Amino acid sequence: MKIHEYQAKEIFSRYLIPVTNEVVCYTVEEAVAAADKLGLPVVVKAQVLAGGRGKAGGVKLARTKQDVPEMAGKILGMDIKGYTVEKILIAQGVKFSSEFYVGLTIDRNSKSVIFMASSEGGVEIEEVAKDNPDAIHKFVIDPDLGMTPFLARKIAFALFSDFNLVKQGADLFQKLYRIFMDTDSSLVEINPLVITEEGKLLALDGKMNFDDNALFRQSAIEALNEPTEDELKEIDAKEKGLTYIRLDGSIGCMVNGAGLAMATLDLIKYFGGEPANFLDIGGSSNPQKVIDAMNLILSDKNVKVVMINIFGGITRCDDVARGLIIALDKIKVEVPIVVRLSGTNSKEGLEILKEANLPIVETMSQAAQKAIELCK
Amino acid sequence: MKIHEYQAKEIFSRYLIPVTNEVVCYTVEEAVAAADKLGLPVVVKAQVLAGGRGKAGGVKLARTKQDVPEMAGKILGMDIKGYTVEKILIAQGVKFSSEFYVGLTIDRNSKSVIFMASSEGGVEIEEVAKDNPDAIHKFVIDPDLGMTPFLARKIAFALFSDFNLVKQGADLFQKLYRIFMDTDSSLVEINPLVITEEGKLLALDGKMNFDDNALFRQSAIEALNEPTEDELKEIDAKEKGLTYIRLDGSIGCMVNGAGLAMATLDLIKYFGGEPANFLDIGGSSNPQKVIDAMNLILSDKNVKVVMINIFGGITRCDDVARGLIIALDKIKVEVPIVVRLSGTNSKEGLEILKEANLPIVETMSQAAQKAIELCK
Amino acid sequence: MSILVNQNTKLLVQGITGRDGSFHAGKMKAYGTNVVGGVSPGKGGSTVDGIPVFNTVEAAVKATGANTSIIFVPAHLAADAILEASEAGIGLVIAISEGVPTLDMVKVMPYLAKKGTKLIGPNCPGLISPDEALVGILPGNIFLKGNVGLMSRSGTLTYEMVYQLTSNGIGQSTCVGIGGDPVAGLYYLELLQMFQDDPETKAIVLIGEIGGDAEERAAQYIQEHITKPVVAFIAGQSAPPGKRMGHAGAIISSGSGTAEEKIKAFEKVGVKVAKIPSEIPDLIKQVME
Amino acid sequence: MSILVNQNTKLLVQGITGRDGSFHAGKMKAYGTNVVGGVSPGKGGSTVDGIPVFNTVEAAVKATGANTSIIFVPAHLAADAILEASEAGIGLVIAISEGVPTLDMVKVMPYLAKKGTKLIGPNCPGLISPDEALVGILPGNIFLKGNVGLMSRSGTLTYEMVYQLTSNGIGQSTCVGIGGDPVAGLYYLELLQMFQDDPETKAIVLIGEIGGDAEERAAQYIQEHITKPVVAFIAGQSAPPGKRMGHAGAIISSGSGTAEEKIKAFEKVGVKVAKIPSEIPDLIKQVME
Repeated sequence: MKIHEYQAKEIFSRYLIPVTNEVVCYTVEEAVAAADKLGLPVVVKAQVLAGGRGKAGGVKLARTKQDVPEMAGKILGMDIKGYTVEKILIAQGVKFSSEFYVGLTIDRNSKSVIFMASSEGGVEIEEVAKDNPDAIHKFVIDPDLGMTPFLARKIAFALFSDFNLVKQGADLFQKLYRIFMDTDSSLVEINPLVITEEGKLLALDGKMNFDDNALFRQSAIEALNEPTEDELKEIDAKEKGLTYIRLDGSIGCMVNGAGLAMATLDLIKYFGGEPANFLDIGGSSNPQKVIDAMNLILSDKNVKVVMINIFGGITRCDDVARGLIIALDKIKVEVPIVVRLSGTNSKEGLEILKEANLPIVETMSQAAQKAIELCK
Repeated sequence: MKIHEYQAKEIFSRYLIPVTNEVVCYTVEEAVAAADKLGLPVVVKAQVLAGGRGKAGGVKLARTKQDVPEMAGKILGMDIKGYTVEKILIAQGVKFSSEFYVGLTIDRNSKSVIFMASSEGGVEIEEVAKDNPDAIHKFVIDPDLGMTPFLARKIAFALFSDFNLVKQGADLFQKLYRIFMDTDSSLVEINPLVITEEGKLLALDGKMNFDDNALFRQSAIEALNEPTEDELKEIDAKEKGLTYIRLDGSIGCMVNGAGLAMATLDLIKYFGGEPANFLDIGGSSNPQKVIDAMNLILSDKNVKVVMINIFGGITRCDDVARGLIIALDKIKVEVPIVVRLSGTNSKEGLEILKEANLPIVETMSQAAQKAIELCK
Repeated sequence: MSILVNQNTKLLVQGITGRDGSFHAGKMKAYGTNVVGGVSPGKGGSTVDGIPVFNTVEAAVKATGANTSIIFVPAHLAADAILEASEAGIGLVIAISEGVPTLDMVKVMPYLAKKGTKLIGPNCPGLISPDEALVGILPGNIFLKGNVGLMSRSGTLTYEMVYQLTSNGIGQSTCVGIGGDPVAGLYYLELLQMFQDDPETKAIVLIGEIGGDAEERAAQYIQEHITKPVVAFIAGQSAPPGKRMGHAGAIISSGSGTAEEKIKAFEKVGVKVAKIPSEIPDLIKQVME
Repeated sequence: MSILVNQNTKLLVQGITGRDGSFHAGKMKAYGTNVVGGVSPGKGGSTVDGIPVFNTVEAAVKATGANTSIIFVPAHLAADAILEASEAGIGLVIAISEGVPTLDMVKVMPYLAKKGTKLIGPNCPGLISPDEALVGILPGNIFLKGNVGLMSRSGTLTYEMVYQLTSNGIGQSTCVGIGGDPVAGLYYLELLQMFQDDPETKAIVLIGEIGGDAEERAAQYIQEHITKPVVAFIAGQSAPPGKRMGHAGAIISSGSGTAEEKIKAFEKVGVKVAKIPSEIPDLIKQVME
């Protein structure tokens, strides 16, 4: 789960990390009022849950009184990577000398939280990682110790030479780690972290992502969620035990297991087709799931054929078959269906499907090819 | 640092551990009113910072209306191990089936927090430890894991057979550990923990001691401190960098280092004398300390002679000597003084003392014997 | 021989009274796995499918001598269940539970290292040494005893691969589903080494996914330490960037962790990579000659 | 030979710019200890008594190859300083700081175990191998090189004992002040074993205190593992029950941890116990014959 920059900075503030003075605005009028209050210059920043706002023209510096309504008007309603800008942040312009990057995330290799810091802040950190990997300092945090004062100091010494900044940094990094742990984050970033004219560290931007598996214990974070329509569909699916991601093709897919689902999409592409969705019906054998899954697939009007690829482990094939029969009975399915069923109770499952006169193939490859054929 | 039973139970309550309904009272009138409110029977309990209240007659069950003022009157003002009872607890009488002991403390051997549990609650746990050590279950808590749910359950299964009690117990034990860690405790005890008629666990009594070294970060706990006059003297001494404990003899002692101070007392006793105090002037070499120490010793009117035993490590002998000269200049010392000085800068120190015409001996044993002699 | 589980495995099922736990306890027992006990707090003294149930792992280990444990408890209790098994001296823990918070696993790992406990999962289908022991939710009937060691980040895709192998008469020494979570137990490197050291294993199949750099690291490890032939497959070749594909692991962001990069890394060190699952049997036959 | 510190010791002083740190850094250097550097955040680049100061232990280790560190920082920062030394690869840490919260030490211990770092203290005077290295606040002039290993929970009492030994011409291999805190690093058992294994040490002096059961455990350990002669002294024989005597350790409560019990435990296993400090030299002479 992602949240907006202003929400991340509100959390930072609660932990006493200094952030820019700023106001969230939904209209041009609000933006003008905010700029009046904060004083010029201000930065107008699109608040969308997508990266690369700057490149897309979603961040502008307003120097004059006229700039504010003009820029706010331009950015509000703008489309950035499929997200419509519905709110903007009016942030006080700050004079600063240097820009740093600091961030926390999970490191799969050390199986720990890792702190990343770079004096090359202000740009996409992925680009720094590619062009100049040595410019990113990485510190693995021992899970038993957490962010100790000495580690925080060590990081700060790696970034700053002025001891006054080192002290501020060490304090800030410890707070940032506490935020990460307290909120079950998967990513916490400040980019850029700047040194103001007064010699103070300040978070100019903020980013936080969260572990979806931990939201059950993070109700305050979950309350910040603003899913898009596509995401709402995905969330709705998730509540039904399904993982659904809409894609652009015409072959609807119903598969059990993420890996097999991915391999199914790969196979469809390999044989020249275009999948309409990723849909993992997961590891249980509830007939209702198949009905929900079929409804979900057919809600996409691009779907011209449905390919069902089930390999039974925890999911029993007979349950899938039974669910399918019930589903087809309840929903009017006007597109052809290709079914491939193997694994636990596959015999019983195939038996059931045969009775219902559904087209059955033996292998994944056959299923994909058949689906592509039926699509034409 | 110790706190009263009612204070410990207030902390328990804050962590949602069930405790008896009870009221702290300072007068008989308050006690009667409290009993009226709670309903009979009530238990009248002396609140003093000493163990063995029950044996001393400081805990009584009041069954009738008349019992309450009588017992409250008797207990208020009572002396228990040198402590005057200034407040009593009027606690609602509770019917219960079994009594358990649970407690947390520091285990020096495993260098961890240890959880102790016994189904032989209600009595002094030290006696259980002596008579039936197997009746006490001990669980070392991994500092990195803390009190995990599974460990709390394991402890609860060791005490209870009813799963409903196991669940209550596991929950309670986790809370108790959190209290221990959050407050820098050195001891947290519930004795007895009982099962009420309704099948609920309830803390009938509570005890908490705290790590003096951690009080600097436990202001809420420190605020509960109620030192006796002797302890105030000790605290005052501590603030001056001295550790002072008043004893009953007549030989005032000024020593640097706790071990050497103890050995000095031992030596005085060994040669037939009685020390008036334990006084460790600690590991620094500030002349003011010697003055403070001398004042402290002489504030005890039983002191007939002062024995100074300094072995210089971090404490420099010349500083001690200089402090002594200044002290003797400022304070009218009417009792004889025996001085023994060795270690860092002892030559310089002895030089200074010689000039001031102070009696000097060479060894600890000589000093002790000389002091005893001067005492007669 | 085989790796990790075999006829000496004495299995405990944590969460045995739950829906999945009881179902698969029965399935594993039916397969021939030595399921010696189950754990379910408050249900101690009862039985499930003839398997005795205990209140704590410690009691179960004491009574049964269990050396392996499989975990079916709900996700928010899984970390505690893993720790309980480790503390009780279980040497190998398989965590099936799906949806375990990542930071729970981060906190568990140092303790397992300290106790020397091996973990597989969470969010994994378990493992099987055909005809010896099935410890997981895999469909036993599709496996065939033989000489191919298999490891995979995906569940059903593993079955698909095994099905292809078995259909072609190629048996398996041990098949391990390592799960797709960001922080998990045994991974490619450890398993590659175990297969390398296992005399029964003649060739290795590695099934990867997009996301992370575990496959790239595996490729490097193979070059440095593995002399047995390895064949690979990477799922997610067609996945659009930035989309999360069910497994926490399977997410591509800004040009790292793509299938293309992983395939390149394997091919660079001489590991053959199947384009589609059905190519695996042929590749295995080639390398085993 | 000697134990723990010797001519190969390369010492770092954490908190070198403080009052005690700078004073004793100079004293240790004057004694001949190889003090290679100091640590004081924000003071990196300066020097104290000619000793270079660094901002972090890591930087200091990198520049100097330090293998031992002594800690003089204020009590509430001591645990972090110990961890910093351990993390930087220091093998032996001596914590002089007094008044460290007990739970800070509880949390530090598992990390030291994991990293294999030896700790002495906190709240201890340090240790000395006469004529080789002084790492602590002990007055170097009272020690004499020789064959008696000494360990003590007390500071000044140790000096007293050493003074008695030296005055009687009995030298020491290494003298270790282990400190009196409830949770501390190396204790009797580990040091007994080290002295047992040290060819230079011919006899051992153990100075104990009332409180806890460390002396009783030491007695048992001596019986089982130590063949060299041991002589003991217990301070606090006259202490009234329930009184705290300065050291957190020195408290007697309800009949356990008394001097009487400890003396009995030692005598039971054949360890001679001095009644008063001045008996120690004679006892040592007896056992060394």
